[in-house]
Amino acid sequence: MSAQLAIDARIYGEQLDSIPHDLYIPPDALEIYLDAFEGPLDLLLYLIRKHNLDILDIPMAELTRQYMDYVEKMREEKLELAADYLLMSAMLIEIKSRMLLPKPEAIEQEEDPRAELVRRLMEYEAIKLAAQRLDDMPQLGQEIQVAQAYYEQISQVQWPEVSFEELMTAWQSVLKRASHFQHHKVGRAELSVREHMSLVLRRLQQESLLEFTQLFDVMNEGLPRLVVYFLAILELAREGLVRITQQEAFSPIYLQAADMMVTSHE
Amino acid sequence: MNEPQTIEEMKLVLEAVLLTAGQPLSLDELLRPFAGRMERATLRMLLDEIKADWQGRSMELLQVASGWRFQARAEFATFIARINPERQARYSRAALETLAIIAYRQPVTRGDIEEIRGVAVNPNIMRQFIERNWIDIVGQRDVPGRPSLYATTRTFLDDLGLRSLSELPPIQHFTQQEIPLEPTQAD
Amino acid sequence: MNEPQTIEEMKLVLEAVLLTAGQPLSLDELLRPFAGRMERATLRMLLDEIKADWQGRSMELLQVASGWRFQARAEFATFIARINPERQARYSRAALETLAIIAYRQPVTRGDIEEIRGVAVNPNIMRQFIERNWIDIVGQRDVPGRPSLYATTRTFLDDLGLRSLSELPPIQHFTQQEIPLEPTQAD
Repeated sequence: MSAQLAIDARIYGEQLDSIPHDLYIPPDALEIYLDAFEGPLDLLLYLIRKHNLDILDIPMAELTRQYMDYVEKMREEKLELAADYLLMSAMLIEIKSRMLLPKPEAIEQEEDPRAELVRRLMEYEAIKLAAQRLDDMPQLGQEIQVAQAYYEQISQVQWPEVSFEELMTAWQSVLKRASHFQHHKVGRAELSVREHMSLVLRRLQQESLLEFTQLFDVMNEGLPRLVVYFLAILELAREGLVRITQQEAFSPIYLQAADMMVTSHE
Repeated sequence: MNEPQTIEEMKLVLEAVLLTAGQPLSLDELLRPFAGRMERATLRMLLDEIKADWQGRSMELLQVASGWRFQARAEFATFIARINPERQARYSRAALETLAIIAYRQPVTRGDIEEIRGVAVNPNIMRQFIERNWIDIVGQRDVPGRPSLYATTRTFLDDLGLRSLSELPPIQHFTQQEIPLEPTQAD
Repeated sequence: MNEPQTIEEMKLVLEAVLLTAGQPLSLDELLRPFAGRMERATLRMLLDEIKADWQGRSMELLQVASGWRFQARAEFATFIARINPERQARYSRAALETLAIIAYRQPVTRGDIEEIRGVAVNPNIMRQFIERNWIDIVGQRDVPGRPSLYATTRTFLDDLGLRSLSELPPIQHFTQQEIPLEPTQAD
């Protein structure tokens, strides 16, 4: 390819004999030159802007002729690139031919054949400028940096919800399956006893030896509760969970968790 | 720390949450740390106070499309950029034009984009914006072939630091205002 | 902003850089924003000053193995964690039954639970209730092997909104109902 491309084009009488310098593209690189355009509309816009043509009053013949030269070069060099451009040539020629036709009186009101092209060029130019504006805007990861300081991730365990209805249902299904439960009386009172069994055991874990009377807060607890405590102690003794000891008659009675005996006494 | 009691403590909690988030937090999300003990109105007030407290400091509290976030003031961007010199490449012109068409003319089909740009749309361009979650498909146009309609997402706005599409720079026609087309004589 | 001149401006740059980094920054990295115009000694001094400035605030500047980073004070971790709560699971039937047995029959050993349910107790089930502080060990039964005795805790009652175990739904209607003594043999 010659170092200087002969482009036989005239716009407003000005000879355009080489690839425009303002693109900073080597003149022998037509392919790259054409790649610099985003398509036929971009090229048309370039030609119009470059030669300061009024977009609303495009001299169709000149524009079409010059455009066709570019397309011709494309056909020689890089055919697959030319499809979109060829389509545009067809459109330009159509517009031009419609403008050449004499207008009968009847269709005086017909729209200027260039109108559609002008509309598209204006829309494309608007988008082209909008694209530049978008590119100029600060972007996350480039001009915008978001605070992302470190923090200790504690696994916030979300425990499942349990309602006591669910618990009761579970208990009932256990009971249904376990026939040996017939021996047990399960009800309000007994539950309370079992709760107090746990309470007594908890205290015995902390204070290995507890005097019997220490378990009963006579001042603050009502009689029913005292009774339940007593029942709990009896039940614990019966189940072998506590040892009740007394050195001699009327001496203090001591309670000890059965499992603590070994460690505390030996 | 127990549940925050004073305004000061609540502001510290919000600051901690926002400075560690790495993304915008909605009002609903910002209420969560207070486990139901804060009104939306109080939250808004506190956010405004924090915003004011940070005036002239290194970060600013900003409201974008999907919520509130702390971001470095624009004037520090160049210094932050020096930490990691290799930066994300900017988009090609074709990509930017495609994005501009979707942003300003949404919802649009690929056909619409091709019509405006006058060339076929490179599927890779669409894919890269979808992967970045900047655009997505919001429906199909009810014409033969039922082409997908594309629109920009909330993330797109967030990433440009915008609250809504109306904050995009206005689209301008550089060409002179409407001039009635005079039929010129054939040349 | 031009290159930072004052100590204050330099500290703002460092703050912006550190709060947006997302990872610890070494001294070398922290020098980069100043493009060769800062001494290491100055940098260290500024970092110490920033550290002091943030005393008692939401974040703390900390030196870790690979450098310096801002991190939320430990006391805010719970509030930050509430932003993204994990989805609540449900307890399995086995877990609920185990819990029910402990609640209604306490104090019980694992052996008791296994005997009642007729299947082995999954240790994970016990562990999750212990971690939740719903059950604990209140003693050992004085039999060979000295098995632990489990009981429900005060937290369990609190979490179920009960004042005492006697407020658990009674199931008298079940106990009064006669359960056939002999297992009905296959006909």
